[in-house]
Amino acid sequence: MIDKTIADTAAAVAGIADGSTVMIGGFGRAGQPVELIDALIDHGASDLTIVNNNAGNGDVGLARLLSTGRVRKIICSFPRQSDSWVFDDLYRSGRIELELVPQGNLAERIRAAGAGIGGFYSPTAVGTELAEGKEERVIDGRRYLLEYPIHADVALISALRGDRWGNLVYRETARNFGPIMAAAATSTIAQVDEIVPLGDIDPESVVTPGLFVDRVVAVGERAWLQDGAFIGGVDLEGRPLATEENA
Amino acid sequence: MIDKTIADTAAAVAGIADGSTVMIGGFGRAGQPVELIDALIDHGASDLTIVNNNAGNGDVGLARLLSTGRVRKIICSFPRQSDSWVFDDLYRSGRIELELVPQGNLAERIRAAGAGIGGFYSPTAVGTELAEGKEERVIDGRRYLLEYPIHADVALISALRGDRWGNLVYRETARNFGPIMAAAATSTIAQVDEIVPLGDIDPESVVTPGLFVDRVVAVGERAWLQDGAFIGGVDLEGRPLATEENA
Amino acid sequence: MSTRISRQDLAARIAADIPEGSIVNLGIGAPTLVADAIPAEAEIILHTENGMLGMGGAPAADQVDPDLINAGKQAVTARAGAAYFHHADSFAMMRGGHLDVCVLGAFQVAENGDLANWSTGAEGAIPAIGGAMDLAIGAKDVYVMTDLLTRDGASKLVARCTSPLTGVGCVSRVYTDHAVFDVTPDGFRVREAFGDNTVASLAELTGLDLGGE
Amino acid sequence: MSTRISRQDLAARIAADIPEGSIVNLGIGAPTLVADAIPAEAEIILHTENGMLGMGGAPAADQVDPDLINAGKQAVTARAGAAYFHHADSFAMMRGGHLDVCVLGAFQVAENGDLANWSTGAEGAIPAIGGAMDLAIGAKDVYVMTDLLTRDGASKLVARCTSPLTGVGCVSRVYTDHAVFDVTPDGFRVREAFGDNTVASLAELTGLDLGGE
Repeated sequence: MIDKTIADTAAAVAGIADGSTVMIGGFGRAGQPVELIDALIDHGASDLTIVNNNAGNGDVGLARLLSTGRVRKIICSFPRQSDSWVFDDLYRSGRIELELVPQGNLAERIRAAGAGIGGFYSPTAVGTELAEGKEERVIDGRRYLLEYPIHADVALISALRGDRWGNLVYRETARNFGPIMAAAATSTIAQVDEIVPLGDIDPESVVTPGLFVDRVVAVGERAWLQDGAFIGGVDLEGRPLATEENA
Repeated sequence: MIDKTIADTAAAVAGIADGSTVMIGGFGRAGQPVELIDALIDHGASDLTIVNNNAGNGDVGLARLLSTGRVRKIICSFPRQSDSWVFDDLYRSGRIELELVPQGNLAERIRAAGAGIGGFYSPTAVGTELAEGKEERVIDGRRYLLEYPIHADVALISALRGDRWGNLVYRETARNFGPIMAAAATSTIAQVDEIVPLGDIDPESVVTPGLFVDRVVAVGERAWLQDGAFIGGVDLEGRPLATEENA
Repeated sequence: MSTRISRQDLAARIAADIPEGSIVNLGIGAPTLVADAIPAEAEIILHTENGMLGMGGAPAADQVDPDLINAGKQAVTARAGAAYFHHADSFAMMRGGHLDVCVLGAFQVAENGDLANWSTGAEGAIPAIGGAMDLAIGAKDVYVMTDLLTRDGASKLVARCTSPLTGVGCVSRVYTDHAVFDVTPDGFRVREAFGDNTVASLAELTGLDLGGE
Repeated sequence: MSTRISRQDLAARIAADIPEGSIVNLGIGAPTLVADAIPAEAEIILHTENGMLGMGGAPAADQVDPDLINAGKQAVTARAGAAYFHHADSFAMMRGGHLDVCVLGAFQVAENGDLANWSTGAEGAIPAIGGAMDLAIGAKDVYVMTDLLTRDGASKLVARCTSPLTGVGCVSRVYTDHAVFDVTPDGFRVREAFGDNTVASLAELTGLDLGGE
């Protein structure tokens, strides 16, 4: 019998080695596997490279992991946020390396890793300073840049429900990076609100088929869904949108 | 109000021009938009390039279209089947051009067209005669071939249910090429068994979001689902599997 | 003398220019105001790059759902007909040319359509791109929504961008608090001047040739 | 003298070698017999490249559903825990290295692991590849299931393939009606000889050095 369910988050993250590249799902806090990140902090792995769209919010989850000093480098598209003070401080003091990747290239490079693509020609960032050092090619009259896949040792993701084969479904926009990171990592660990019996997930609606998932751990209903801390966007300069001073 | 529903298949295929590249969904007969193909035959467009995994089965659907002589070229992965006599005859007598593409490259090239990728390095077909004329590149010690997207003017696909925004869900393995062809074509026409009110399809389970679809036409329950003609596989040499003489 | 319209009025002006049935992405910041300016009954389908089509307006305070947010990480709702998808599929929509319009903020727009909106290039600033570079190359029409002038009075419409580029030759129209400008092969042309602005006064403010005799 | 086992027995031999929990793709033709040889209670997850994981066996005659087929276009069923997906996702699984085992038919296998199974190269034959080239490069282990000899008595195990290649150096093991062979850096090695076959007799049949003294 295949049973990928794991009793607790500590057991789920056991074995993550120092120096690992760890993909962490989520866009801002939606889909961020906060409970798994907390377990990773307790686990103590260091010298990590983190792949996430952002660079942490507030003092929880990814931000708390960054604050431990165990992250050597972060690969992301949008570090600057109204509540990214942990990252901001590390970056300004030169204690963390940043690889800035346009969000679509980030997603497509992760997808390429899972799909066995060796590289691809992307239309994004042509003619910008992020094109520096990249191979450019004109195809059918349009300019493209060669981009390479981003592989990871581990992916930590958050989903709504899972079964013992590792099949997952997500909730609303919390789906974001989970499905592509699951496919791009050697080992994928998913926290879910709930583990359901095999066969309860409609085969037409499975978003991440179980072959991409190695461990599934139930964390129950996420308390931080209710704490009100997730609201509020940022403007072009990363200031809270409520502040109307910026154009 | 957005309303992509069309009253009948003749109106749905109106405007397909001579010389078009037409993607046709389906793997064998599962997912093949037979009613739309019939309408295309009545419509009369000629000098077509067809993209499909196969090259027709029996005397219906794609096979019937081929028999009209209006298909100049077919791009597919597996033309040879136990019941592909229409294609076989055209091919052997030099009346149709064949571009043979490994199935994974076919799918990924179609996906690349929809995703705005200019080209990608594929691990498939390296060192085979299908690599001839293709650019090879070694990335991280592995050999890859450069493949280009396949775009189409029109996609004809078959889904289970659709709504007036063009959102689609499919049924079982009839999903196959529909979602990626819908994204790769300038104009996508979907036949569905049933059109349902907007909001009836669970947003978590939409497979093809409506922005990829231009026209939706209901064809009712497909009679050919019941006719028993779809059963029976083929062996390596394309003979019916029931025939036990081949290894 | 009236020379500027409010940001809300500008959002309404943009909303009025977007045809029914369009697929539209609104960048973070001021462009999100356009969502509120679209009539509830209009079927304009909003795409948010974090994974949704058919985004609706802000929820009532007691309906806020942290799993349902837009690209600016603000709470939103889902309309009937919505669909969720993952990030690669979401950016495939964008990069594959399936969006009709996007509305972005800007630091600078050049008369050749170049856009700079991700970094002022200031020392010590933390860079952040998000989806702006993908939107810039992906949407059929890239509209910019911005004040015409910076707080220091400099024109954001320029002959050549000095800030780092987001995209090359991508902008088709610029909606500012003073006027609406089209990007044409001959440079900016005034589509509509608000209040007392004229082509001549706008040319003076921007220091650009706007084609006025 | 017994020198061959039946195709059903060979399928059972292959099934017995596949560990519980494996993700397995069975090529069209003879390899589909392996599905029937897997015990119903074993949780081996079958992938079919036309878009399904968790494929089950053949349906009862009155349960046949033309929308639910395998890569050989035969009617199949879905197990609890199954998932459907489109073709690009399906081949991403394969090409991304997520399948543990695939079982393919063959015209020829060379002692360096090269596989030829899509075209005999015969004049006038209609070529067809399907997913074989993707399976050859994608699965962690590529097993071949075939008769050892052609109907003309020629060995399908060869020093170098003369038929057009499907994949380069991809085969790890060959299950034939006479014996099971591993592909090693030194060429084919007999893993198990059936009935009265010996390394020496197999070396004679194939004309290959099989490492027998």
